[in-house]
Amino acid sequence: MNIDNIKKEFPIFDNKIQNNDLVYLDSANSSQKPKVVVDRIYDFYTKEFSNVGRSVHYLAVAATNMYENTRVSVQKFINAKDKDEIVFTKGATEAINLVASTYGQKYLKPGDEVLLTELEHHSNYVPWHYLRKSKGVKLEFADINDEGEITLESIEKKITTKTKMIALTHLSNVTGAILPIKVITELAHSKNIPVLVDGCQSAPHLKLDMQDLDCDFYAISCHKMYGPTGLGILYAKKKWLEELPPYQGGGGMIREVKKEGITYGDLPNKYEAGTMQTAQVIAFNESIKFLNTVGMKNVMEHEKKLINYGQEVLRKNNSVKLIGNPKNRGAVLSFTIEGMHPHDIATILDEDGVAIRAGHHCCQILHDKLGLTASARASLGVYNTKDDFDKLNSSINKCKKIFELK
Amino acid sequence: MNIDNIKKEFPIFDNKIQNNDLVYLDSANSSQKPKVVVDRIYDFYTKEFSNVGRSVHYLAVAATNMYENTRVSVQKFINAKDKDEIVFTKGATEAINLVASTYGQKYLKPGDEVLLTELEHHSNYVPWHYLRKSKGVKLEFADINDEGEITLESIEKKITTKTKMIALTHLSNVTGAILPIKVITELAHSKNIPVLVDGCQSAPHLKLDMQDLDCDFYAISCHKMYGPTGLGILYAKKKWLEELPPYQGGGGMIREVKKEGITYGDLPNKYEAGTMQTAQVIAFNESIKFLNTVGMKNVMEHEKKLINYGQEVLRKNNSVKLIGNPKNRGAVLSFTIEGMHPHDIATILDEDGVAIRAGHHCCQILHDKLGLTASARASLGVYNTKDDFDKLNSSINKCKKIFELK
Amino acid sequence: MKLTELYQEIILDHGKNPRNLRKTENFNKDAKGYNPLCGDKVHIYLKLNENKKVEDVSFEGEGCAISMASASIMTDLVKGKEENEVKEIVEDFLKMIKETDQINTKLLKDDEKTKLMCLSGVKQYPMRVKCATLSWHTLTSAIDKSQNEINSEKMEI
Amino acid sequence: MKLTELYQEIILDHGKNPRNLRKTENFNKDAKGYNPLCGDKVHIYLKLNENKKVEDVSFEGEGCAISMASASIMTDLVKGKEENEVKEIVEDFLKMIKETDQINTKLLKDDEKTKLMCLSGVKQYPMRVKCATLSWHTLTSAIDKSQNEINSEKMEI
Ligand SMILES: Cc1ncc(COP(=O)(O)O)c(C=O)c1O
Ligand SMILES: Cc1ncc(COP(=O)(O)O)c(C=O)c1O
Repeated sequence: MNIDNIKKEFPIFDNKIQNNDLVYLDSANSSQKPKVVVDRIYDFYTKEFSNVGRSVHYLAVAATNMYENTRVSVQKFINAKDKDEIVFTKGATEAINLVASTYGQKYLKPGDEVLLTELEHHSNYVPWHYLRKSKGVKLEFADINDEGEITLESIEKKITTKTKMIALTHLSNVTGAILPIKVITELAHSKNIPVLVDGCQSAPHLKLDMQDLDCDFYAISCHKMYGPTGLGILYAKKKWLEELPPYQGGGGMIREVKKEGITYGDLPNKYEAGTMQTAQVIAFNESIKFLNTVGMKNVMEHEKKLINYGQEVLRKNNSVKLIGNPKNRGAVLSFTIEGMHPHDIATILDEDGVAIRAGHHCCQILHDKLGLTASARASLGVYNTKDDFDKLNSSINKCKKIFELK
Repeated sequence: MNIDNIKKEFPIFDNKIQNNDLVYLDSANSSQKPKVVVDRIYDFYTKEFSNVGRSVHYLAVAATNMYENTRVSVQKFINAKDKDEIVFTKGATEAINLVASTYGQKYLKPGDEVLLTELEHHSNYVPWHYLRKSKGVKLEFADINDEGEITLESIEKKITTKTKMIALTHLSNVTGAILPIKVITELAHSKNIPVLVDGCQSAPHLKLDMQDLDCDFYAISCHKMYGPTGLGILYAKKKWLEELPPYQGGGGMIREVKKEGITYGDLPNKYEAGTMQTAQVIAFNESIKFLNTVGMKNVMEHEKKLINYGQEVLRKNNSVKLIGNPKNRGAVLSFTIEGMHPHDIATILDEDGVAIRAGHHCCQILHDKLGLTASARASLGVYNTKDDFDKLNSSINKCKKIFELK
Repeated sequence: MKLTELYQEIILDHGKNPRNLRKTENFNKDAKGYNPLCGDKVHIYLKLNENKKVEDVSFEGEGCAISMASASIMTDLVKGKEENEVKEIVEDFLKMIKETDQINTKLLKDDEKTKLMCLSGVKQYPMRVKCATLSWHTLTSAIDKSQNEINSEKMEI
Repeated sequence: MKLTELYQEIILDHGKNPRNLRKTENFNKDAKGYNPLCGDKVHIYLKLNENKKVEDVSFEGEGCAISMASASIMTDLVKGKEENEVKEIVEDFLKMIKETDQINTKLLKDDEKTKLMCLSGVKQYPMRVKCATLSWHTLTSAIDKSQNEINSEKMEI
């Protein structure tokens, strides 16, 4: 599979969207799906469907095996030590809620601190915010620097003897900054602080190695990773999954149930209550296979080239102001245009089939800090090309004409 | 669409399963999917995919509208008063966890009682069990009678001045008993007790009317209702959704976020944190349309006839002992065979393509009460026929031969 | 091209140079509106006199051209109107945007109606309808809210 | 037909009339095993003498023919063996079921091996493998567990 004409693996690009070719620059929001993934869902539902883990008939056994195969694929993809460290969730949001809720319940006391960063997505802030109310925990925010980065120093500065958790993004969905997770984890562990990483924006774009990063928790959204909607992954070191209390309660996560009490099931069942996203998990194996076939190294090279080109093009356009200038930038370019609100930009771009996102991208704290209420964001997937940035740029020029900017 | 040859709407029956026609009697576990639903998923992913609610480009707007259309369809299907009373969840299990967690947090104190029944699925027990630990709440269980039913009287007997919630199933997934929810709710409300109904087994089989039942909460699993996996519904009266605290925190459920605090979004966003199951919600509209086209009255008649036939056939088979004998029985027939463990039955049936479930069906308390560790269960969907029960019966006879029973 | 319908001269003008973008002194009613999707905010200040007539109305906020223009035009048009008249105009505007494409109220002059109709273009852009209606809904909240309700939007700290 | 491979005479016999289905008096090691899927339970009781030899072994529990037969045959075979020998037999059995289809250990006689091989049919029924292995895993737990660990399965009340 050659990455240069990989668009053809994604059926959505075969169709015109309102008479335009689709220039999809909204992958940080959610990625498009390759045909193999959609086909797998179709085949599973039409030829092989059964619930997993519960019945002993043929279809149920087959489905259960396929479901567990995905767990192993994910384990290998992120180089986790053990397949039981992979828990399927509704999304990254649920994964982070799971950790905040169970860790908070068991380990946090009034006055304890959780250290976040100013880059965090609401999904990596609101779950911790709950602990302020329920547990009297304090939240601290590491400051971004002028380039929109979080450095080891900015983290170090905010660590106190009360810090009981560091929760931070791997790749900012606004500034595109890639955070130095490995050294941050080293520092944190030297002070006995566990680290949760929001890997939503990194998992589809970077080669991941849990054992190298050594973080305690890692949250992933499958729909941003060429997978189905409604599925996420929590990676957690086994000792945590063993020590933490269960999260949601229901069928499948128990060992024995009596009127007086309950014993919980083994890992990873303990954290997979109720009927899970059978079809989505099974289809996600194809997303992983797809990424493996392309090769994460190729993905990274391809996207690096593109993002450099994109920066070049937009920097030449003197109305455009890029947000952040991180040395190590992932597949995200956010910008503003003086005299135009991002919503107006997005609407005008849309008329040309250029799909970007406008708003605060669930990062109000960051936008506050930057003195903005909103920004425009172009974000990449494997299917993007330089041509997409050229089209973005010419649509931006159209914006300027309509708004009579120079 | 004629219910008598509706099997052809379900592609799975076009294929042989291990050289046999599939006799699918495991719909209480999860139902098969009609072609319209699978096609909708396929088309959405290949032609229309975007995340909802976040971007303003064409695909995002269209997806958002389709997503909200499903909410309205569900509202009408269950005759809820307001579309904002429909919250999408990961499954019924999450729906019940959501209520137990938020209601428990806000309203329950040590010594308060939650009244369940002996029929409850683990998903309607474990979430309440958590409140024993966190809140010092007591759990009570209404007793089943000899027919495997829960009556108004058995509920009334266990209500005390401490009862602060009644949580019970609408249709037992083991005995098939249909509970008199409306009168139970009347009684409960006369004592100011809210009622949560586990509607997993009723929603695919009964005509539902929330305003008539008048319960406070109703949990549904879409995958048992000819819909995609990974999706459930919580119906809750608006006043509850307004009064209860939010559940998971993340993107999409907030109004304004600052470092110091957060305001939450309006209903139903408040309870839909993070990227939701976009494709699944959109496809579920087709499940509802499918059921509307068939007509719930026809579904009920069809299944009533079948279940009567099934009982007749199995009663004639003198090794088979049916579990429960409720006057008002839904689409479930559980049974045991003296001298054979249900697992062995299921394995032998499977050899003939007859898919049933063996085990405790996530109802250990009920099985304890019945003096069983496991049972065999045949459960129905719209696609079943009398012929399926004949095949079940002849496979049971094969079991008896292998196990040398008479 | 549809875009020119949306971004008409008058919208761009009001968008760039919004009228009444300030805070009324001695306001006696106010309300805040948010669009959680994009972060747009508006804060409406109303000064009603003893006859419930709008003596002054103003707004603070930040948003796209559509939302700024909408707030700007709205505040211009309701000044001098009585509370009930304001409500009628709001209702008529919301109906126009969502359904009818027509301004029917007798409370506005023809040139005022024309101004409002400039906003009708958003109907083609469903995600942008909220931009156009935010300030109008907020005006309604300001009028309807009793003093204690206004505090109900307090942050959860 | 594969079913006859699974439900052989000997399995049905041990399934219906399990040997050692009782509770050893004065047992000094025990462990409980569950199959959460089906609710099957087994409780293994071991009495090791001072030389770590199995003086008696028994089980209580309920389950399908496969699991009862497996526990029955197992308890028969490990009686009189030393702790280390028991472990070797368990390992060999689990390997046979999951991979090799062969019993290699020299600790068993040929007719004993034949008995064990009767259980190899479950390999074709992946969901049933747990039924066959439950009592074996539980036996290992019983041997390995120190006295305090045994209590770790306490219910959360
Ligand atoms: C009666 C009942 N309640 C709750 C559930 C849980 O539903 P789900 O597993 O889809 O969350 C089920 C099905 O498993 C059920 O049958
Ligand atoms: C950085 C980041 N964190 C968390 C999330 C939340 O992921 P999800 O909405 O899939 O749960 C997102 C995406 O919305 C994100 O970009």
